[in-house]
Amino acid sequence: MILVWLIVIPLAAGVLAWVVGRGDSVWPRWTALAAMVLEFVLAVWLWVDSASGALATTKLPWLLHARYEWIPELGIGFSLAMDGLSLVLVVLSAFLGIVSVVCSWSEIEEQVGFFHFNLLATVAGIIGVFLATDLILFYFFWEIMLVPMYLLIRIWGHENRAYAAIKFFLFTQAGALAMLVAILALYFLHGQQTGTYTFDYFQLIGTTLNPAASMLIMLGFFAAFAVKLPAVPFHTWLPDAHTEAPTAGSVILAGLLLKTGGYGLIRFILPLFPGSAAAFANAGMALGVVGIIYGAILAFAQTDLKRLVAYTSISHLGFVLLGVFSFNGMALQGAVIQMVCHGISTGALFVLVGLLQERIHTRDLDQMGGLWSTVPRMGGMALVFALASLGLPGFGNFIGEFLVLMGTFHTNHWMAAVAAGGLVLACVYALWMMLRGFFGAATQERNISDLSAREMLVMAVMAAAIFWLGVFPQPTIDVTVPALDGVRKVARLAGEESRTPDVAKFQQLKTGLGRTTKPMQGPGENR
Amino acid sequence: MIDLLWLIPALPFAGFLVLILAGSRLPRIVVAVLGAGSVGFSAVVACLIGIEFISSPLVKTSFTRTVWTWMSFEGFSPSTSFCLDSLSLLMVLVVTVVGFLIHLYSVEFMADDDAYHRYFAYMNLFVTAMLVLVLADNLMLLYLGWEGVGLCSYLLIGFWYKDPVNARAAMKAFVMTRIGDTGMIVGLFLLYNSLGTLEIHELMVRAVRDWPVGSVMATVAAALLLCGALGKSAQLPLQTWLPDAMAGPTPVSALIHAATMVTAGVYLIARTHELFALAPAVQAAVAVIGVATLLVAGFSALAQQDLKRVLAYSTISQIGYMFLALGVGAWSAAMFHFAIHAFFKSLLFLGAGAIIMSTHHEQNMFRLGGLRTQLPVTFWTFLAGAASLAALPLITSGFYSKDAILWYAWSSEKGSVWLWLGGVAGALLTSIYTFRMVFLIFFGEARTKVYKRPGTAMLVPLIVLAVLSMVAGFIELPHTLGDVRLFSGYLGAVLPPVPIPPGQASLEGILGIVAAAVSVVGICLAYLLFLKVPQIADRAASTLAGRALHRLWLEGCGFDWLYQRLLVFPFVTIARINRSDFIDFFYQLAAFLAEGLHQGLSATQTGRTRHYAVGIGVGALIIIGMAVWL
Amino acid sequence: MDVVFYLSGAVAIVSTLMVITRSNAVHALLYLIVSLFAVALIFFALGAPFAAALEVIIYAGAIMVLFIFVIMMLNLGIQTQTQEREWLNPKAWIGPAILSAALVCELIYALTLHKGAVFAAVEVTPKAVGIALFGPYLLGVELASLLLLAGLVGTYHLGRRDERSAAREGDAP
Amino acid sequence: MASVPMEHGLLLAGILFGLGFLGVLVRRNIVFMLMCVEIMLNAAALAFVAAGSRWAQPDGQVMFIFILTVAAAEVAVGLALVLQFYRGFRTVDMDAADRMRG
Repeated sequence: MILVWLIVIPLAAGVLAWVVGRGDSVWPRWTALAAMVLEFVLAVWLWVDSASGALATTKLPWLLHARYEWIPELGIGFSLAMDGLSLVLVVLSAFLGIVSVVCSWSEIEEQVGFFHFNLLATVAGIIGVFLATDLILFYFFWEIMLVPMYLLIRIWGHENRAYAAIKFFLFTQAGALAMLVAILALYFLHGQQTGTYTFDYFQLIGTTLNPAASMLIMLGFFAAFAVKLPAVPFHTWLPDAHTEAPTAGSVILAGLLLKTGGYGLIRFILPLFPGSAAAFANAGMALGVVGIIYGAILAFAQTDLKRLVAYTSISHLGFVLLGVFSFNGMALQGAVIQMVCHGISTGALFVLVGLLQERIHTRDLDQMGGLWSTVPRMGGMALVFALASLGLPGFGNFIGEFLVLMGTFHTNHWMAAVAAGGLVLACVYALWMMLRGFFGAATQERNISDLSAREMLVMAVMAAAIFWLGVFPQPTIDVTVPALDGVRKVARLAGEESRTPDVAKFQQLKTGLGRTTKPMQGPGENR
Repeated sequence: MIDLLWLIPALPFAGFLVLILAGSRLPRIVVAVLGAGSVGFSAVVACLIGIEFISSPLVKTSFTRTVWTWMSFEGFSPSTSFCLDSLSLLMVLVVTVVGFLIHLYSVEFMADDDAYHRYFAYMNLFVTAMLVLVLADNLMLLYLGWEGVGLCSYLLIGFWYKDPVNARAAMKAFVMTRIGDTGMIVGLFLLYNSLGTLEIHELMVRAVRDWPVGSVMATVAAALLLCGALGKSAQLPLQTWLPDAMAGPTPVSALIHAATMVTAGVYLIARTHELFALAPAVQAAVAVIGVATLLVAGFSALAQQDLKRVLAYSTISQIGYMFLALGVGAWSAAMFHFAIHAFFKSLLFLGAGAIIMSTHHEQNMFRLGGLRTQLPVTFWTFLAGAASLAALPLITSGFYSKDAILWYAWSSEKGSVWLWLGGVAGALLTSIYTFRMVFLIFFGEARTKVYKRPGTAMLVPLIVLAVLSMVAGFIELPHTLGDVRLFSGYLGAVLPPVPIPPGQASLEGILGIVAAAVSVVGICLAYLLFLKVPQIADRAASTLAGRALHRLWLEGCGFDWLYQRLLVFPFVTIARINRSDFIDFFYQLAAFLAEGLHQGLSATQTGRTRHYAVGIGVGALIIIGMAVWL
Repeated sequence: MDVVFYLSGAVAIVSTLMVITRSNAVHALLYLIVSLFAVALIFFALGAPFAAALEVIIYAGAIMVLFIFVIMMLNLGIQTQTQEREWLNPKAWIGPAILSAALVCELIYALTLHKGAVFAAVEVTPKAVGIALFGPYLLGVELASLLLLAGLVGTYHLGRRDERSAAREGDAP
Repeated sequence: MASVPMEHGLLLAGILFGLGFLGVLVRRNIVFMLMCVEIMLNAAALAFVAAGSRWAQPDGQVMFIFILTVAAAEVAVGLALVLQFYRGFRTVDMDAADRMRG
């Protein structure tokens, strides 16, 4: 039941904010903030509970499971479940939800109620995506988060918002439709084989597909996730959408919406189609590496600060793609940590850009320069998150990138070596951003205020979070290990299956996904 | 006491936290006390621990203390553990003691700066990171410190950020070292993937057990680690960032870009010397790179006009000597030179800082001169440092450390005459450019006014370091001069002695004399060329070849020029051209086609009923035609 | 009776041609009535007297009267006729003529594919038609009545002058 | 009763239809266009009757009656539209009503 609450709280609060927001702009903010804090407390409480083992169910690694009938005639259920992976991402969602409400406190002044409705509806949709274990429900939430996001960009965005919003919508929708077709194909193939037509994730995991069909269906899913992630060459919606979105929109977009792509890869592609995913692994990894390098080069070339940050997202999420398709436990773990850390670090950078734009009314790097002397606290915070984003050890991003690369190196030396080149490029763009924006002589006399206490609090909390993830990543690792374990088991076996077709054992393992909690052997012993 | 090992890096870190969070609200004196005091305390703790460690049986092995486990899963569990052995103790002592002296110096040097607290915060963070680097017991933690010192170097080079040149120099330094670091991190992946651990001691044991000498894996792994070392230690081909790094405050150059951080590469190779011993090809490369670097940097130093740039090239060159020593397997000689170099080079930088401060930021040597009488303490201490750098025989530490390296370059199994010749040529260059500097600054006629004289806080570190540069060398003397082996004996537990083929021992005396002679000759040449009859030098420099050579050396042998054209320019150009992302072009094309189709189709919507009727008619024509003929 | 068929067929074609070429609406309407009469005759010749009667009464009678009313209400003057002549220049004819000709040729070709057998038309009495109408086609009849009702309401609604257009008309000279 | 091939009846219907169609295409006067539509409807009705008489079945005439109904309704509504059109545009030129142009 608590899972339902996790979705209902933001949604209900959003409606409430809309209602109280008619002609009033203070109450919606407080309503939204209260809801997000409640959500966050709830999620953290679940985390603490899971760490103490209070949530241990018979169906490990699933911590919670809720299933209600929805459309039984078609085998569609309102089925939610939470494991460590979802838990971490839900906590992140609530955290960034709070951040985005706070950071739009003074930025948004029109239609405040409706704005918060859209914001909270997006968050609700995202949390739904992280929890849904029925494919139609998953698709449902996938679409739910799309429309309010579209409105956020369309109504409260910057100069070129109409273009960006429609581009975002078209790209995402195209991917989502491919996924819908794939879901239906999977549904019918499963139904033909077993006689039970269902969209239930746990039942569909056991489907045996012939390689060609499996590959096609997997590509359908992959299309949706690759667009969302975004993988090069499906990334071009992202810079536009990020640049034009309001700050809160960018935070949600970068921090959470992109994570649904990575989450989908781990939750659906690997367990449902391990064989095809293994066959696709090299292509997937190559896409990841290309994304890392290409995103970084483009980030360097930008003159619009927000666009620069947007391209860094492409580079960072290349690591996620690489980690997922390298079929290695360490890399998979790294991908999850990278997702969380990217959410925080890039979210923080977007908040900073937003605050800067509020003050100097431009995002153009050519018109900045020398800002450090004017706004030293802002410069310091920008430096912290620039360093986090270039993967400096001590920050969470380093752990993510390090694990991804280390795991990938085990699978494919060259991919890892080339991807490591992305670290140099990350350094180039991050420092370039600092150089152009904050160092040097002030280009013009500006009379602007430094970060206020409210803004400083947000930034400090985010900095603390990213630092905590870099120095004590163990709690995050512990909670996600059991969840990823099952995925790894299936994934590794699929890699071997291509040589020795031990289908029976494979099937047995697949259906028992996640019931194993035995730690995997390290790549060192696996030589 | 030794259980408080974690306190050594923790103290400066605490200083950093307090200063960065609350520094702007603290009075300057508190900032100074906190900044210098935290490092001073750390130095005291380090000395106490050092005494206890050396007097205990642990000195033959090592002492490890885990603070917390960084992360742990799938058997990969790098922890935040500090490991103390004789090598890391040496580094810790040098870092904290020299670090403290430089902090003390900075209290006065930076007194007028607006961002006083920021300076000390960065400096404390640097000391922390450097200590983590040297104390780390696994390569991942070492990498943390490694990047941490790089970060502080970046922050401090760009400390006076208002000048974009400084900020660019900072970025250049970070990016260039990062290139090396990326090679190193791939090396870490390779090591973990093949040997299953990153814990340094265990790693070396497994490497020796699993890999035969000269095996491909060992070679590749060593080469990758070498990449990191080259970047950090500013060796060929990644040396060009260091001269530009002089944009930072002078004490920063002394601490980071002379004494400690740039020698991290030397430390890394010494730390993993077993691995390098397994890869003779890479080790040979280390020696060759060392020689090449020391020559290139030596020539470049000859032509510089900026005082600090001479010192920067000299640092590169001296680290080249350390690499040469590492390359021939003389591990402890390298570390010996590192320690002595830390003393005399930081002394020289601090002296330079004193000169620069006294003359209102005049760094051009040709506009200085005759300062001997005006700044006597600075002169004598600077002279001590210069003598040590030029390896003035018998009385300076620099002579003993450099002599040891030259001797091993000849006599070691891995050494050769060519390496020795290169080293000797470098020694000649060193003493020429060093005393060129001395003569130009302190002798001749006075060309600038002295505005203020350094105070106690600046002079004390100068004197202490001058004493150290003179006497520290006597703990390790060659056979011919007393045969003291305190230093190499102390490091013997970690770093094995150099295997010397029989029959070479008799040469040691002769080679020592040659080295000494070269040094003296260099000083005399400098006297002749730059003080007595500068016309010779001028005339040589004004010939066509002379001008070209001068230009080449002034530009650091053209590496910057080359990189600018070969790497930076193409990268920036490609990035700029592709700013609007050519992939988006394809989507734009699709959108454009859809738009065109839309335009075309909507043009058929004329709004005229008769035209629609034509459409119906044509449609009927076609459909009936299909029904009839198909 | 064959002669009647072909003769009235020819009359129908000619008078229809006149309809589409006249510039005066009343003339055209009269030719249309002629054409409808001719078609009524053809119906009669084909043995469908009931249809022929309806053609004359409803088409040529009722519907054409509606046209006349409208033409009278519009009260188009002489300039309309000159304008009609301008519009009917040969250039305007070419395209439509080719298209229509192609369509007709195609129809003719399709119809001549099978050599139709000659048959004697048998009269289908109004009684038979009535039985069919209120037998199997009852639903159609009901629908037709609905359609007429809808037409009635629609016409009433459309034909009403609302205030705005009345005002505009009042302003016009 | 006449004894002609059904095809001749249909042929006549086709020609009339084509003429009506030609009229719709050529005329710009909305009243003429309506007349031509009537011609086309009538031609269709003729085709039904011709076919019905070929097999001596009443269905052709039934369809004729339906077409008649449709034509009556269409003319009533259409002429009302003509009046409105004329009020709105002060012309009977159908091409004036091109506000739906794309």
